Amino acid sequence: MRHSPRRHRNYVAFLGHRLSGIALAIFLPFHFLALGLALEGAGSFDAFLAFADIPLVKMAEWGLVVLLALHLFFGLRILVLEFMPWRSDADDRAGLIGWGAGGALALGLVFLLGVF
Amino acid sequence: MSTTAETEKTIWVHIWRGKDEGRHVSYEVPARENQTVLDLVTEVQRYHEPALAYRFACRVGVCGSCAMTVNGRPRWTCRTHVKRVVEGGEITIEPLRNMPRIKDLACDMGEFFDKWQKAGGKFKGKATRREPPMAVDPESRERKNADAGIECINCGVCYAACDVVAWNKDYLGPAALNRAWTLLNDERHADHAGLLEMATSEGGCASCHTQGNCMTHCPVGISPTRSIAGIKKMSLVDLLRGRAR
Amino acid sequence: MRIERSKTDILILGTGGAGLFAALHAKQADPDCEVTLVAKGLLGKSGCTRMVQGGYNVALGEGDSIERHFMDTIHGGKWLPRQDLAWRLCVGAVERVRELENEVGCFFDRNPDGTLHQKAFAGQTFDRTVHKSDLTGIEIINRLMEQVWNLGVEKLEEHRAIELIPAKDGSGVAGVLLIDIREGVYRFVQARAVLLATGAGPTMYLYHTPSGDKTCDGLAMALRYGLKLRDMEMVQFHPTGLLGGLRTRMTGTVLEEGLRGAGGHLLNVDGERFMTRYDPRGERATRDVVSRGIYAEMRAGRTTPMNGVYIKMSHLGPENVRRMFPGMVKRCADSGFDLAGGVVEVVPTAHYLMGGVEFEVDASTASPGLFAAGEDCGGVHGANRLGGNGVANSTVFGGIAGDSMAQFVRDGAPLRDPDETVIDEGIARAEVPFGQKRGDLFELRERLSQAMWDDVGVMRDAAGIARGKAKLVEQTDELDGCGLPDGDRTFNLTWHDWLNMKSLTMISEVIATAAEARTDSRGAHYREDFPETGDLETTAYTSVSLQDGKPRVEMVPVDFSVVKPGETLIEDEPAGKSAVA
Amino acid sequence: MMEARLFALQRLTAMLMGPFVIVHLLVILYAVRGGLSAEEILARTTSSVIWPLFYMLFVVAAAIHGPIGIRNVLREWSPLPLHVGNWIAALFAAVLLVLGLRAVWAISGWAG
Ligand SMILES: Cc1cc2nc3c(=O)[nH]c(=O)nc-3n(C[C@H](O)[C@H](O)[C@H](O)COP(=O)(O)OP(=O)(O)OC[C@H]3O[C@@H](n4cnc5c(N)ncnc54)[C@H](O)[C@@H]3O)c2cc1C
Ligand code: HEM
Ligand code: SF4
Ligand code: F3S
Ligand code: FES
Repeated sequence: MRHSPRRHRNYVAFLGHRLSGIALAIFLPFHFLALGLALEGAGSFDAFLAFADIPLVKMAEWGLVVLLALHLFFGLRILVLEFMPWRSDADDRAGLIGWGAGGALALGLVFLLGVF
Repeated sequence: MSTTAETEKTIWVHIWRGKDEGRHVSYEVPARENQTVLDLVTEVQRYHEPALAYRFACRVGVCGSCAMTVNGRPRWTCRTHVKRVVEGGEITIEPLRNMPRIKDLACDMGEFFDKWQKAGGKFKGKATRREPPMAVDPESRERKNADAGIECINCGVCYAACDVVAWNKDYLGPAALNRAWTLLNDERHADHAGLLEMATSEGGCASCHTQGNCMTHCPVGISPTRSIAGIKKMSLVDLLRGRAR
Repeated sequence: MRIERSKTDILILGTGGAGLFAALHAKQADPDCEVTLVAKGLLGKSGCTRMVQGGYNVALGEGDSIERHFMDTIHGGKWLPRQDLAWRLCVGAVERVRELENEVGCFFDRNPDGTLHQKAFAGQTFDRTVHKSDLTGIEIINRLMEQVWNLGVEKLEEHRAIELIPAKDGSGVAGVLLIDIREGVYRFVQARAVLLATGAGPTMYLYHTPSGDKTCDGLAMALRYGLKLRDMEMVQFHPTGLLGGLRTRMTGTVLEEGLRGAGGHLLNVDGERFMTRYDPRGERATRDVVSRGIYAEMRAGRTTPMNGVYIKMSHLGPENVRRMFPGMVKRCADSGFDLAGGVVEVVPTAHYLMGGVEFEVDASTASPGLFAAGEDCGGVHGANRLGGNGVANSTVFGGIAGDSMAQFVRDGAPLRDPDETVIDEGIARAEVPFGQKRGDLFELRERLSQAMWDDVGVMRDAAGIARGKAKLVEQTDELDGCGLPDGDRTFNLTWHDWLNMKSLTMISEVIATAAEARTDSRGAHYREDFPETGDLETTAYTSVSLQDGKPRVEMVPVDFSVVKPGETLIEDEPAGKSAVA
Repeated sequence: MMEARLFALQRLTAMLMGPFVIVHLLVILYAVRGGLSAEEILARTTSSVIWPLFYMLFVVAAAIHGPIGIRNVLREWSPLPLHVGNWIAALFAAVLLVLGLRAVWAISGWAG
């Protein structure tokens, strides 16, 4: 039996939001740990930042920025749907999904431009 | 009646037979001009598989008895034209998802209706049969909110379409919460506080993640997504104001 | 044969407006009373109350009165209604609509000032039809279901009643024999009081509107049990049933009355607006007149490809049509037709049985403990039913039945010992098809519906009816010889189709018998050989009972207990806003 | 009531974090130009009491928001019973709070 009928934009937005949320949740403790290294003095923090300069690590960071932006935009979309008035029954503001995804990618691009 | 050219064409129908254990059985039935999916199933029952179990009543989309999974999507079958769903001359028909199966295409809707009650879907009036009906402004926002969701035929299509229902057995589901929302907007209802409590507790509106499968599939064009969002907002506002309705 | 047995105080057959209201009222009257609800389909989801589109007649408006509603009902029924029943209907409707709004929770449409909106419905002198858009039945039944779910009633869904079982000593009803459709087993439920509310339904006709689960089972059971059926020749045809072609379930379903009211045209295959030839009101004439007009065109061979006529709305502007009738336009579109911009093929379709079980104002019948309500009953509407009086009938008398049964039980009604031979016979009758040579049940069904359509349909005459009766006799025998594979009895719809046919052929014979006996034309019954309405003062109704297995008809004079032909209850005629349609 | 509270907390923290994340993202984009250095970061974060307060609020919000989300995910996507999910979420909240506040402490310069 085929699974649920998921091939539509709202579902894709849900998935994007959830997966980015999970990724952020996993990343956040490490992020805090890294910042916490500043405690041990600027030296080790710099060492960490040097590690962070490795391209692969850079790519991961890029990913996180995009994920954060994606989660932000899709999260805002949910807040709009939940707390702003609907103009009609079909008013699922699907446009926000495209804009959100596009916005996240654009931010990612700016990030890349800044880094390299 | 139909022309000979029409009756020569056929459609392959693959139907789930059995309960939880079972298999798809394929049947070749005549294709007709204005056939619905329910007609295909009927054709199979009448001429191929006398003991085939399925359910229908009204034939016009008001009773919500005939929903099945058609080519992977939940639909009302009495008003789904075959032409709209047929893929390469074939159609796969299965029971609805998220409900216990009885036999073949028939499901047990008991839990669906239990959850409807759990979400608070039952009117409690303030007046009796000895008084005239209460005046209600037909243009008020509340009345319009109620009207938008009230024509639910409890077909269970949204319930079958929603993934959260599949993932969380406590989730009350879109139809039940949609009903709760229409009641929350019914100024004649006597217990909005109790109702909101029911609709927001375990398995209530907070479990909905705005996936939108429900509104995408509701055959009568209701948007449970919108209704559930309405409950969420109401619950948040009430909590912030420290108020019970 | 395995048979499970249980007991209850009140057993209700059917979960339409009548059955659900009865359960509600019985439980309200006596919460300790055990109530068991039986539905052939799912609770509230089967039957026709849910399908009500137009709405609910009730004299609530300023300038309207119960007297006026009553007079409209009597005029519509051509002086054939039992007047105390019709009066009770009109009085009861007022209380019932308020109850539906205030206690059950139906959210009917409103006027700008907040009062209930009441719309015009054909054949009435006042706009008195309360509604929820054009899906009134969904609102009524959904709200009733919600109330009944948590009443603590026992629910036997997908259970089919096959026999009313009398007490061994003949003192009244002992219970009902059922088939548990899902399990494929027999069940006997013993009860102190039984309500027959299975909603009749003229689904023996080629084209018909009611839900598929309604096949006159209740009438057939009542007749076998020994009750009398009255007015059975009165079959209401709705003029505009959808045509979808061979073996489509959508065929026969109603396209709403409002289409004609709003100015829709009926055209024959030559594109001619033929209705003006039959009646000066054209398409806006009453249901029976328009149905006969269409039927006459069909018989004259001026029919569309699927054998009907066209309904055309597009001259009103497709946009307007879409706005005014969104539900109808969408339904036609789902079935592949363009109602707003094109033409749709329609045909008259059997809609409602005015006839049914003879019953009393308190919903009791001739047999102690056996009550009846709703479309299963005869006498309320007489020769024709006003649009909007159907759901009023089922909910008003359903509620009354609930009250009466609770009282009956409280007064010490006994659990009677069943007559086991009747149980055995009931089972034997249901077992007939098993073990016989496999037959073509659906070919038989098509022949039955064609015979009723051709010979005992929209227009009738002595020769046709006789022909029809002969076919029915033949088909009854054929059905008894039409076997089914004896295997899986669980949820075996073909077995139930066979049982449906059994009820339908029996009641078809009753309709034919009553139609033969009524040698005048009135209301829904039109005799080409007796086109005039007979003398009103000596109006008599047909009453059919079963004698030696054959329907026997008797003509019984109507008792004009409230008002006589030529008189009226309305003092200053006509008042208020008047509806035309 | 618990579900309604958790829901409200998650949405309120989301509303709070909306602007925070935007600011944070802009800062990141600005900061990463030409490579990161500890001095640069610390110079900014210790420059005013606003920044540490900002990050502190951010951390608290995230430590509420994230775990509530994880609780939902666990309930729906893992076979763990609800009470186990509750504990994991609570533990996760504690971890985030401790590590997060420690990080804010580190970059605030308040330690001396
Ligand atoms: C399309 C349509 C539109 C209509 N519109 C209007 C309108 O606008 N206004 C109006 O006043 N009337 C209207 N009517 C008529 C009205 O709906 C019915 O007359 C009325 O609702 C009948 O109610 P009931 O309770 O008697 O039966 P139903 O509501 O038909 O219920 C019958 C019940 O009995 C059950 N049953 C049947 N056989 C068995 C069995 N053997 N064993 C157990 N259970 C059984 C069924 O499953 C069902 O639950 C309309 C009818 C149709 C078909
Ligand atoms: C930019 C600010 C943020 C906004 C506007 C936001 C918004 C939201 C919203 C509205 C939800 C609820 C989704 C639902 O249940 O349907 C949610 C879920 C979630 N959020 Fe955030 N969030 C933000 C930041 C974060 C951060 C920083 C994290 C990392 C810890 C995070 C992790 C999660 C997780 C794990 C979920 C659960 C996902 C799910 O249930 O589908 N969020 N977020
Ligand atoms: S909301 Fe729509 S899909 Fe869901 S039960 Fe009601 S009618 Fe069916
Ligand atoms: S599909 Fe399910 S998640 Fe919510 S929006 Fe609809 S109920
Ligand atoms: S049969 Fe009633 S909705 Fe399809």
